[in-house]
Amino acid sequence: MTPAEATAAAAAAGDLMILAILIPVIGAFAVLALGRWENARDAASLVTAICLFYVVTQFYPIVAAGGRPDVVLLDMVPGLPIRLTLEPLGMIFAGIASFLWILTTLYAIGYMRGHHEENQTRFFFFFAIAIASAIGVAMAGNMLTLFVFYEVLSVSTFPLVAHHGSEEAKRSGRVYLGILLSTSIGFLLFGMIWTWEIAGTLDFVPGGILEPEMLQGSMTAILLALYAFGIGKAALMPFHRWLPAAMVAPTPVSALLHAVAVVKAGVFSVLKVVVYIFGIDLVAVAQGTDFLLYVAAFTILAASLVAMRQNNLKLRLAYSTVSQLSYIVLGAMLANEMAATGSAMHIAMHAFAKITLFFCAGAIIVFAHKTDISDMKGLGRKMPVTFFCFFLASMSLIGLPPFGGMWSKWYLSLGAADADKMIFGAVLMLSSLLNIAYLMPVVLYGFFGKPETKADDGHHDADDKDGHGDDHHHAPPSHPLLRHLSFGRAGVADASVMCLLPIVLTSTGCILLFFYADKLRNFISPVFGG
Amino acid sequence: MQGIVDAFAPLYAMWQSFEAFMAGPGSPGLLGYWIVVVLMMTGFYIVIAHDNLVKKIVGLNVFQVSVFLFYILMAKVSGGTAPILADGIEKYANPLPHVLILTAIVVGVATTALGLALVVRIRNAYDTIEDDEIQAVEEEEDT
Amino acid sequence: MMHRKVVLRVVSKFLIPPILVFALYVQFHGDFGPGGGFQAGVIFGAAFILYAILFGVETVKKVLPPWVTRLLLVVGVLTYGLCGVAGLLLGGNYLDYNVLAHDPLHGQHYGILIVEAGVGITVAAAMITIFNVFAGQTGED
Amino acid sequence: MSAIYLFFLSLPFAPMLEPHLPALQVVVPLLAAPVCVLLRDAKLSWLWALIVTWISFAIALVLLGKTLSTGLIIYEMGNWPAPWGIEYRIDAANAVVLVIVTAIAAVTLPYAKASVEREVPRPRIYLFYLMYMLCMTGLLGITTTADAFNLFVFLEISSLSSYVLISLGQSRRALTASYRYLIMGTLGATFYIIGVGMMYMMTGSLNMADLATLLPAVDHTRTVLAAFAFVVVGLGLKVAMFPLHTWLPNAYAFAPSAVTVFLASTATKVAIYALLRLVFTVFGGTALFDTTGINLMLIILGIVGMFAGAFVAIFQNDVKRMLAFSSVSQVGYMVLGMGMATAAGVAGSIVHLFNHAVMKGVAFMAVGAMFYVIGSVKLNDLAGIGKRMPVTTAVFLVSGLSLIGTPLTVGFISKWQLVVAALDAGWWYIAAGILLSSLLAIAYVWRVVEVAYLKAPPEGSTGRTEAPLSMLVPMIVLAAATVWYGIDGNTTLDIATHAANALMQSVAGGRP
Amino acid sequence: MLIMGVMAIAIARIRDLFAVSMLSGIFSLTAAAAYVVLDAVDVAFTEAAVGAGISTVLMLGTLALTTRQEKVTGGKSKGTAAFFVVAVTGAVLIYGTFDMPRYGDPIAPIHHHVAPRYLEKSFGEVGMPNVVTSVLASYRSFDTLGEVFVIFTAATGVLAILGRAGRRRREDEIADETVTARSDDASPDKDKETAS
Repeated sequence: MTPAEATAAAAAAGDLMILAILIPVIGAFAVLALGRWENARDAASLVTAICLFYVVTQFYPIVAAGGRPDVVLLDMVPGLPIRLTLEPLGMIFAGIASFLWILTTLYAIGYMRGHHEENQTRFFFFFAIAIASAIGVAMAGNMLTLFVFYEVLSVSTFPLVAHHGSEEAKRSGRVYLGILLSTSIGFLLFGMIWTWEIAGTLDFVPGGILEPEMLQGSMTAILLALYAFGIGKAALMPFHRWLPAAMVAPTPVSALLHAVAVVKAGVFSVLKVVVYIFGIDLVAVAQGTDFLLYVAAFTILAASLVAMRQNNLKLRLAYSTVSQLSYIVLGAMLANEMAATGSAMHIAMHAFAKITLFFCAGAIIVFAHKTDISDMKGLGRKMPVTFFCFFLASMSLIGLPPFGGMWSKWYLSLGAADADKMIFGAVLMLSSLLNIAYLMPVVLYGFFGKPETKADDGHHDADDKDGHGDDHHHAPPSHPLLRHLSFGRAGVADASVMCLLPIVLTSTGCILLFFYADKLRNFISPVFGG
Repeated sequence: MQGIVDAFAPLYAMWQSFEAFMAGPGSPGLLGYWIVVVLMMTGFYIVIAHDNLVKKIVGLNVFQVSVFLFYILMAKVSGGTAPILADGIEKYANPLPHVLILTAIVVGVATTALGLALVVRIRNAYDTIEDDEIQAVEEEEDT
Repeated sequence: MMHRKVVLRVVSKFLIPPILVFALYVQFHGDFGPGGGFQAGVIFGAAFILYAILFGVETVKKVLPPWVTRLLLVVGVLTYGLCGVAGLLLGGNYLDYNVLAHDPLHGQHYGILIVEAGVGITVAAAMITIFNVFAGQTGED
Repeated sequence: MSAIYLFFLSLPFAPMLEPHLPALQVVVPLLAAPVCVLLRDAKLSWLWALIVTWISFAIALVLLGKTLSTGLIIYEMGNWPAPWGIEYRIDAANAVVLVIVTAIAAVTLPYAKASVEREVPRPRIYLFYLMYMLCMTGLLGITTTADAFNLFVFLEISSLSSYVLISLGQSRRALTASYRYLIMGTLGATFYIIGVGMMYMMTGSLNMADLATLLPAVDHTRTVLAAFAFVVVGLGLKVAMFPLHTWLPNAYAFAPSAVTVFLASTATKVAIYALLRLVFTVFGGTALFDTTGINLMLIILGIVGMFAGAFVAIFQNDVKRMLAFSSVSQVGYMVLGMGMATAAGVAGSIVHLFNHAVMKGVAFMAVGAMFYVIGSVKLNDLAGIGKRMPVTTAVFLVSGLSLIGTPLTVGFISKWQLVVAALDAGWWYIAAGILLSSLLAIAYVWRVVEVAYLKAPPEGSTGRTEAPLSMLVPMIVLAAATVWYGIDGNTTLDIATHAANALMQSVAGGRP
Repeated sequence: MLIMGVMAIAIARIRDLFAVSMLSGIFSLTAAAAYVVLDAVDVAFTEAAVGAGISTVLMLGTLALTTRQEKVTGGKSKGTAAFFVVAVTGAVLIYGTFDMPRYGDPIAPIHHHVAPRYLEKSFGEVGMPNVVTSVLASYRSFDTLGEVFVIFTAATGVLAILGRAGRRRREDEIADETVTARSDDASPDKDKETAS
């Protein structure tokens, strides 16, 4: 596609963006309407996910050729419309979110049924709304629009987090929403209105809308801090507490939302702000912004250390996410082309790796009823596929070839070198070591640990004895289809196909990303290079 | 109507001497207002300091009547008469405050009537018309 | 039950008609001297209240049943209001009396007369209503 | 039916009546109200009130359209020219308030029918609607009049009728709440007339526009200063401005549901408008602004009210009371916007006037519906209400989010405008204060949400029991407005800016 | 006026509510006298009829229904706080008086802006010798309309609050209110609750 054609196509694609956001919304209501018929409802979810992904792929050639689909809806406040624009960063985010949604839906159907969750209709309803808002964040054409969808995302995920309705879920839900809303209203909105006050616009403009002469003294640093902390979804310390808290949610939520959609919406927003509101040049030269780098670096290391101490697998992964998100923030704050490219790539790399890890964690919960790592000794032999995929994803996260994670770390390190701040390169190295330290034990336990038959795992010993997770009283897959497809026969008792298929696909994705990283880089380079 | 006015003649004489004092040299000419302020504040004090619901309303009345007095005071013109046009009279009091106060008096009595009606109902519901006792009962209800 | 107040009752029987007359005088004399609808209404109402105090509320209610006072209440208010509407329909602004008659002065006169009548009726009815309600509360303690 | 027939019959007269709309706005409901006494029937008087309020609403809309296109409308009562007679002046500012009042009144009435039948003894229902109409008329009168004393008269009509309305609540505490409101309200009104008296004393006029031109000449006098203080305190009582808000929580908590909806959405709003009108239009041209530091005072009171109200709301167990305290907090925003004394700030105040009327209306309607169905609005009794009354609870959630100020709801638009105004004026800490106080709103709204959705319904509750449709539809309409004007804030902000400019015309030195 | 001052303080001090009511009536009467000497005959007339008459009757009626004696309470702190509020308010008022036109001063602004027209032209424009009536019923008749509605509101309001409907004698009321047959959905229990 030539640039001219792309421009023409982009003009035509404006309305398609509205459709892209509407599809999941419509899907959500279809789910609600079909709530009484389980199969139809779940099918609706799946169909919606596929439709959405199809629509999103339609944008790829346009954006790749330099087209920027743009549509302006009504003014929300005078001079500030709801506006959708799609550029490469958003394209990546939207693509990842919509693609992984398909897999997650598949996985969620298996998981929710396998786990006998209540209120499944509500679950799928809000899930779809959350995706709609994630797509909205991806396609936001100005800061206001981004903020709107960001908030909808926060609110719509609350019912998912507090899904179980237990005391713990309620407490976590409180922490979750409390932090996310507080930071976004207290800081992000404030920074945003301030920016509007200074610049008179909130559109995302390549090169940024804030000019150095508009900001005196430490204004840049203050504003940037308002954004960085205000976007609580980026989980910079000390506003990271919501992410571990969100782990009480059913695992598909943790997988897609708290490894991909929600958290990525956070770092994506940070990246967008740095690139399109400030402009990386401004951030690079501004005084006083360094401390944010240190905050990010501290978060990377501290969260990794905390992760090592977690025995609960999902919590460990959550802290790992906190740490990984700060890579992206760090890259954005380093403010040069290499680092920013690394950040953008890490959004994709981490998404695939982390969702795999969560899928695996979920599969272990459903089919082996294990949440604690110390209980997983020898489980790898029972669930080989799951644990193998876990291993692959871990490698990607650590940053070893031939996995996608390698490239993002590579660019981030280059960026640190470019910025003459090698200390952050060192931080990245150190954190990779920590990654190994907290991820590898799981794999090692799984494959080489000796299963403890009795001892410390109280009410779960029945599982270990008969070894048939899916035959156990509180976990038989209710659906006949699942029962047929699961390998509940011999010593191998891996998860059902419904769960395994997504796991395998995402972990394959981690590998593919290694080989197609260049394409990704070319795709986003216009954002930073010009 | 002159009859009524005449009935107040002794008072009127008193008033004239008082007026002479207020308007006289060395007097700020504001004494009337000051007295009114004291009256108002007495009424106001009754309203906020007393617990008895009827007394509050009496206080409100005193407060309002004093405010009316304030308006009427300002309408007065030395040497004028009531604003009923008659030949040969040049100076009249300002009629507007009178009109306003007529309205305000009505409002006052309306408020009093409603307030008292509420007091009767409160008495039936709580068996007391002392505010502090009612509050004590309500606090108990709250906890 | 009020045997011992014979004097009072007799005196008041003589007093009440003059009070009513006086009320009417005040009502229509308001243009020239002090007085007007409001004062007249109060006096009118007072006459009935006096009557009620001495002869009991029920007796008054026989003369003036509650529905009559209620009706008067509304009639009074509407007299005033609709007089304004009349001005409006006759081409003036709301409450413009000049248009009520060919001569503006006459118009004003009519207007004020009607309006004062409205005030008088309302006030008298209101006073009687309020008193009746209060007086009808007996026997609570 | 006959009313509809009459309506069509009167259509040919419409052009003739058109110049009289400002008067009709008040006169129609005023004269229609007593008719209820003649009807003496619950259903008929409801129907009558419904027709009248909708006609008023239509008039208000026409007036708003006219003022936006042609500007100021002046109407002289009895054809007496301004300082001598009483004058109605309608500009964008009061047209907006008229629309708010009549719209809320019109939407609340269908809702009121069922709830009033349950909460008010039947023989008194016709009086209820009588009072309702009188209250609305009083508010409309306050809004339209351009005469300082006439304002007092209508203030009293609305106050007296609202005392009665509140006292009709079921609980005996409605009586004491009403009584306390009566005492405070009368004190406020008396303070107000003391202030007006002083102004009159110094200028010889009662007409607001006239006062505005005359006051600057005497603005150095101590009398005018005292007058200013009394007017602000007097109206501040009606506004429920912190710390003069003590009457409000109980009055709202114990009044019949429909009354709470109506009063919460309109009464304080109209008082705010009156305060705006006097502070800016009447005193705007004087030097008092700078010498008294009134704006700083308002800002401080606004902020304190914002936080104190929200903070106390968190600890309430009765949802109605919680929302009442939230009203105190929200009034703080409006006072704050006023205190900024800039066009943007006042626009923020006015837009919040509208927005808060809508969202609080929704909230109280939802709570009223819960009360209708389960007979209590104590937090403990609302367990699992999200399952039992899904629509009502969803509607409550919308208004709750709006109270917090999340985007896509009207609360966000208000907050946006106020923060922009604060930053415009260079007060970033005020902007921060506004945002921080909305965090407190999260706390109290979420207490309800958790109970409603995450607690199991009590044993023996019977499945779904929604409120009747007549209550649901108005609720949903207002909730839709909450969302619609949250997305399209342009319309409301635009009108609010017009209104603010109209109010600020006489403000000294053409403040920005 | 000094008499009024004494009476006001007496009202504040005396605990017998009957005496207080009577005093407040006399207070109004004295105020009426003051209005007469201040040339406000209309107002005096009204105040005498209303303040001294109707209000007192209502107060006594209320007392008959409630209690005659005010309880002696030790609310010292409340008194102090109230005194403080009152003192501040009074101080503001007194402060405000200093720039007021002198009592009876014919050149005060109020006598020169709006009022002259009433006095000079009302006879030609309205045709009434009593200017107060002219202003009341014509120039500012809208105020008076409002006033009439205030009293109307009060009367109907008292009906709503105290009216027989829903009270102990509700049954008789229902008997003569044939139009408003009770519907079934309003539970009688709730009505009783309101009444008690």
